[in-house]
Amino acid sequence: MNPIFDLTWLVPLPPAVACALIILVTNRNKSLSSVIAIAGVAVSLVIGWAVAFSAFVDHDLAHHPVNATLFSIPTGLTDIDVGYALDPANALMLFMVPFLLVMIFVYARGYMTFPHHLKAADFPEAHAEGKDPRYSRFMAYISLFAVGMLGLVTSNNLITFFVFWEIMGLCSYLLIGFWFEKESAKKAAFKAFVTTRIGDALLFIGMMVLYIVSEPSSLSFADLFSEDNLYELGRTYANLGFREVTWVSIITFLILCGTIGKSAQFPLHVWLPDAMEGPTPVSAMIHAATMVSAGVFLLIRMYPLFDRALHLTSTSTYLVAGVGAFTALFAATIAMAQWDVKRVLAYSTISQLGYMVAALGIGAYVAALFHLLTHAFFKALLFLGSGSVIHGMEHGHEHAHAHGHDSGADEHASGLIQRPDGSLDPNDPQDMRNMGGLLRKMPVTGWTFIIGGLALSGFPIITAGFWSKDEILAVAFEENSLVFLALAIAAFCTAFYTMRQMALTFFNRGRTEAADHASESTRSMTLPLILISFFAITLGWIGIPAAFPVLGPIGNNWLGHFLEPFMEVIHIHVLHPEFNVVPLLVSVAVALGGLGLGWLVYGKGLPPGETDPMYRAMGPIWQIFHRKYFVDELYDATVVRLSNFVSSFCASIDARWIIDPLVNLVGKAGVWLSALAAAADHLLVDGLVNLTANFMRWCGGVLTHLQDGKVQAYLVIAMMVLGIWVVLVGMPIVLTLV
Amino acid sequence: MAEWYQVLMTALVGAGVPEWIATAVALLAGVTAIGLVAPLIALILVWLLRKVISRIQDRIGPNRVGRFGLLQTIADIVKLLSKEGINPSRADFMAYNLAPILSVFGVLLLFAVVPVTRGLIGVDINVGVLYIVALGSIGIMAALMAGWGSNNKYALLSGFRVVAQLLSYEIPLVLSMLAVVLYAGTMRFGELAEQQGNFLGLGWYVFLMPGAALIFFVCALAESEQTPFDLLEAESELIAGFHIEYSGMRFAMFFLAQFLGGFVFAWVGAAMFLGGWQGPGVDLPGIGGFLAAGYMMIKTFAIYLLMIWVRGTFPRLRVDQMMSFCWKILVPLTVGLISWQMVVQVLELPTPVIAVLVLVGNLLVMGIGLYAVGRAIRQEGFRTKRAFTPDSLIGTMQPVAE
Amino acid sequence: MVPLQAYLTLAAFIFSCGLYGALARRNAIAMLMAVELMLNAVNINLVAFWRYGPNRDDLAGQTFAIFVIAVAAAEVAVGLALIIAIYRSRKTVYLDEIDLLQG
Amino acid sequence: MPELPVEIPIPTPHQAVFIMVAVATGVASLLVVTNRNLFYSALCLVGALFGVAGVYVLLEAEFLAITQVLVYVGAIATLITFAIMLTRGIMFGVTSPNNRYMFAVMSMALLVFLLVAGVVDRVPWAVAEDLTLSGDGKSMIVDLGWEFVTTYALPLELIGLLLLIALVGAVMLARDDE
Repeated sequence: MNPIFDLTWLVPLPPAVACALIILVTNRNKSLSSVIAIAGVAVSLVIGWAVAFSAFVDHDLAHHPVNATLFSIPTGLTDIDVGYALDPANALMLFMVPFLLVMIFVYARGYMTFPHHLKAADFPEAHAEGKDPRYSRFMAYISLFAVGMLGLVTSNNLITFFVFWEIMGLCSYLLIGFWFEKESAKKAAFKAFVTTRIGDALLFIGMMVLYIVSEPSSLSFADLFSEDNLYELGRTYANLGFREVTWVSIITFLILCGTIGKSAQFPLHVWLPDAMEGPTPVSAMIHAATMVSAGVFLLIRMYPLFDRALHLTSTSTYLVAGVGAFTALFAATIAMAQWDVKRVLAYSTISQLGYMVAALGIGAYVAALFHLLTHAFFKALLFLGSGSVIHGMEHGHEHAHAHGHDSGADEHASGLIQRPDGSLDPNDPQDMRNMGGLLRKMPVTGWTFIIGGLALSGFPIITAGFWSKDEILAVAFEENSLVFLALAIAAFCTAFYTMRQMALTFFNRGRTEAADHASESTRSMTLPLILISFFAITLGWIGIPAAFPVLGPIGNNWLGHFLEPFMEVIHIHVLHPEFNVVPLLVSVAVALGGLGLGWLVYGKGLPPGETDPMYRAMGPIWQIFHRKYFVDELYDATVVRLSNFVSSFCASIDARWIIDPLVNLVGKAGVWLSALAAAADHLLVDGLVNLTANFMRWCGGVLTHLQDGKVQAYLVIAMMVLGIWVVLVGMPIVLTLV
Repeated sequence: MAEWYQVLMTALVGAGVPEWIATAVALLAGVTAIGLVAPLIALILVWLLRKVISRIQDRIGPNRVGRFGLLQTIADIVKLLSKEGINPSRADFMAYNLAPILSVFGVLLLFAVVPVTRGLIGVDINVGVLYIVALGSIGIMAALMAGWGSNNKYALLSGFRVVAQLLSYEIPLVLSMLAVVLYAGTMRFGELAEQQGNFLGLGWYVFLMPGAALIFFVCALAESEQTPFDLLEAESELIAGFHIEYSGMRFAMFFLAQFLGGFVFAWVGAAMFLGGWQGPGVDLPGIGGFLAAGYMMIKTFAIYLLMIWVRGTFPRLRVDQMMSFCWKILVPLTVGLISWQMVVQVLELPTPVIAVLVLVGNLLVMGIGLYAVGRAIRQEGFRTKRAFTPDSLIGTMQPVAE
Repeated sequence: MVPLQAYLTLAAFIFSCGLYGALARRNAIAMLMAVELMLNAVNINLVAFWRYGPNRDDLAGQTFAIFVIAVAAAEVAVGLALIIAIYRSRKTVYLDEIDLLQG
Repeated sequence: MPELPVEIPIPTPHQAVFIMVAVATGVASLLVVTNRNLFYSALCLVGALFGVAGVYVLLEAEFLAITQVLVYVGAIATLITFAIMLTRGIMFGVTSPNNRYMFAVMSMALLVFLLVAGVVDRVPWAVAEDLTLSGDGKSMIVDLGWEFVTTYALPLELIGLLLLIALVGAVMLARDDE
């Protein structure tokens, strides 16, 4: 085995050190803090890539994946071996995650300027520095976030996996609510936390069930995925009352719930769009590199179970495929009707995650992982690009107001413009209706964003997104035509809304002053964009199907060859989809068609004041899309209101009706009894005590004359006593000697 | 017992004298010899000191009484003895008068154990080295009594200083001597000298233990109250020290005690570190014994001359410097040295290796000690302060430009 | 040869002197000195018994004497420090005036 | 020579020396506790300690004698003298140097002496026949050293610790707080 693999456990360590260092030592120095945070992930990157590339060239790794124990936590019956694992799957993650983290960290260093919702007077120092007042804290949080993701990737058992999973949950809460002065951010953080908690709780139950029913009881991946254990899990049944179900189905369902929560699948997808309230680097982290990928990665990690379930009963994997495909389509339609530049991307993320989940549901393990990788890159690129756009817009806004358009600070509150296709805040730097023509103002951001957008929409041949999406579609075409159909439509929608976004943002002419005065972002923000865009194009070439005309033999499907031996080792059924020209053509068609339609509709731009052309065409359907199928409203009306009612009912029981009065009664009785006891104490006990004390004092007064404090008097007395003893006892003894 | 005693006893008993009378006579002879020789030595020492110091200070020194002023000391003694012995009023009679006697007594007792040649030692007791140290405390008592008995504040202060200084420096002194004792495995001066006889009588311990020898020398200076440790008679601070009130004969006795004290430490140093009477040719029949005695005296006087040299060149330490030098430099160094040597000797290595290791330890101690002293000097900043730099000197000599 | 009894009697005499001094002298330093005398008396006994005892190769007597000397040194150091401290605070070293413990 | 009723033995030199040393020591120790002047008491103590050292020499324990001089005269007596000087402000006074138990204690001490002397005189001590020492003094010192590092190693360490603690404690106690 390659000794470099032993370094795997070191990968999550540097950000942890950086986090501790920032919190404990350097939190006063913002610049130094960011340098430390970047250095932390950079070290992780170096180690991680060293490990990852060693793994890529090591043909033996697939057959003998690394599974090493660092230390053991003794539990009642078994030991939990905490350690690290390295196999082709997480080697790929180790290639992707640290790189994107470094890019995002570098980006964040430039991005975290003094935010607009704060008053300069409240934080004069931070304002003078031009940085966020909690800059260092942000760096510490994202470092901890990096720890969570890297640790999760390198975990060799489910329990540490879950620990790091929860660390990420915590960090997402802290980071989404990072600008907690904003009411919306506070709420979004709360919403994200609570929503993901539902999934996590179910996942935890799944873990417990898994621990109980697997033989031996363990949460180590190596133990869980042994042939015997998988066989047992598929063979034993649990009685659910109405029917008997194999354990593997129950467990996979519960694990899927965890993924649904974390990867924002329907119906727990509601937190993700709101999570846009966090700073953009956080959005990039959550959507691209870390948190939502973690959900998919959970599925990938636990895939042997799903595979087993797929070949036994198919119920839960149909569920997986169904959830994925539905979410993909569902979110893609919503994304078509959003105005917020980041919100479009958020729904796009949900949609793409749906792709991955659906892929896993139909058994396309390699394709899912492939899409996970490529998506991470181009989605990170898009998010960082959109952040750059927002930054440019904000800058332009300030610039516009600084030159002649200064109508006072209260212009911020100048009110929303009500429009049939959604209300518009003319100062909102994130609303696409306020943008336009930014390509000329921000060329680097623009071109990299377009590269990312084309990758997302699956522009044929040259982009990474095309290859991964095509592979999913190819499998789906063979396995399940319904899923294929849904995914194809979703792909069309994806291409459409991507073109809509690019057109509205970058082409034509600016629709506001801010857009006209926007300027390119700083080097530390554009540099990551350029670096990531390289991968957004090239990464697809690792997975070109071998049968693809012309290109296939060149690329030779490196990814497939890399992963397939490993899949056999962990007992996953390997699919070899026949090369079929139909899905390929469909894929090309929907991508080009969506882009084309989008260009037709939005290519001429959106004149100020004019409503969305699609709204004009579709009317209420568009409105449903725009309002996200009213899911939030539904939840408000049911879950939230119900829990509010239950809470207030319980509060009343507690405070007004039963418990408080009872407590008060007991309290009053206690006070009365105490008064009684005090009286007895005072009269009876004190009297006795004083009597004793007085007696003792009198005795002491008598005896004090014996003790005059003079040392020689004591000595004389001692000598005399000794003398008496000698005369009475000692002398007779001595005399016997004589 | 030393050989001379046996020789004398044999002779006396052979002549028919009863044994106990012979014993008494022999002992008395030894005592008398020491009691007479020591003051005579002191005469030479005083002359030597004055002459050498004068030379160091670019003077001629005593040159009137006798040839080269050789009789100057005798003249001084006569003067001192003929002076009035003053008893200060309200002085403590007993302490005042006992102190000078005790101080001479304490020094003379030391002469009993130092060797002249093989077989010519007052008493070669088996704890000779310890004896030297123990009897040093009589000097302390004497100084304390003098300081107290004089009923004089300066004298008392000086007495306190004596105690502090002598008690403090006794520790590194003992430990440096212990280094030799550890290596030699004996405290008998006779044996110590015998053991340094290898290499043609040049196997001196000073070559093996330069560090211990250096520390011993420094402590000997302190113990015999010589420059740079002559704080107890620092004229600028204490007028004259604990013997401020003494005059005439009693003063002479203190004087004597001090000179002999220095000399006896030189002697002990010569015996312990410079090989005693050992030297080339001491085993020759006939002249060997004389040669040995000559070597012994030459070495002793060499060390004493070194002391005089130090006396003539070194400035006096401040009292806090004196104490911190002892406790912060000498004591840790000697403790380290002793520990090192103990470890080395316990290891049961071959003898040459032990010797080399001991030498290494000593050199280390020397290095550290000298470095520490140098640093202390730099910190204290009592380097020679020039009133002007050479540059300014040149400047004054330049012709003024017209 | 001097008989053993002579040493023991001498020791007894010194011990009695020490006893008297320790109990009768008012000055704390004097008392300390008397205690030293008593310790020395004991030491004489220890060494005498060693010298006259049947087994002189067993050096327990001398060893104990040395221990006693060491303990005496410690005792004097602490005792005198105490006396100085008391003198500094109460301006007296007379034992019958040092009676803070008097009830 | 007519027979005397009581035979007065002629002392040997050794005995003569012992008598001298013993008388000197006894007188000195008596003076220690009777002298009114504390400083003289201390001087007498030095004398008495020297006497005890002499007794050790007579008992052929030279090492012990030298140790006695080194520790007692060199250190303890000096310390006591120091303490006397430091507290000299109240040394001379009209008050008696002895407390009110003086006579009782005196008689008690006398009694103790007589009692012990009587017992010493009467007890048939098991004195060895042959009183010569085997080996020379050096071997005895070596043996003593061995005893200290073998049989009495623990007590030796404890004594060292005790001395250290005593030193530190003494410094702490006697230090001027200003």
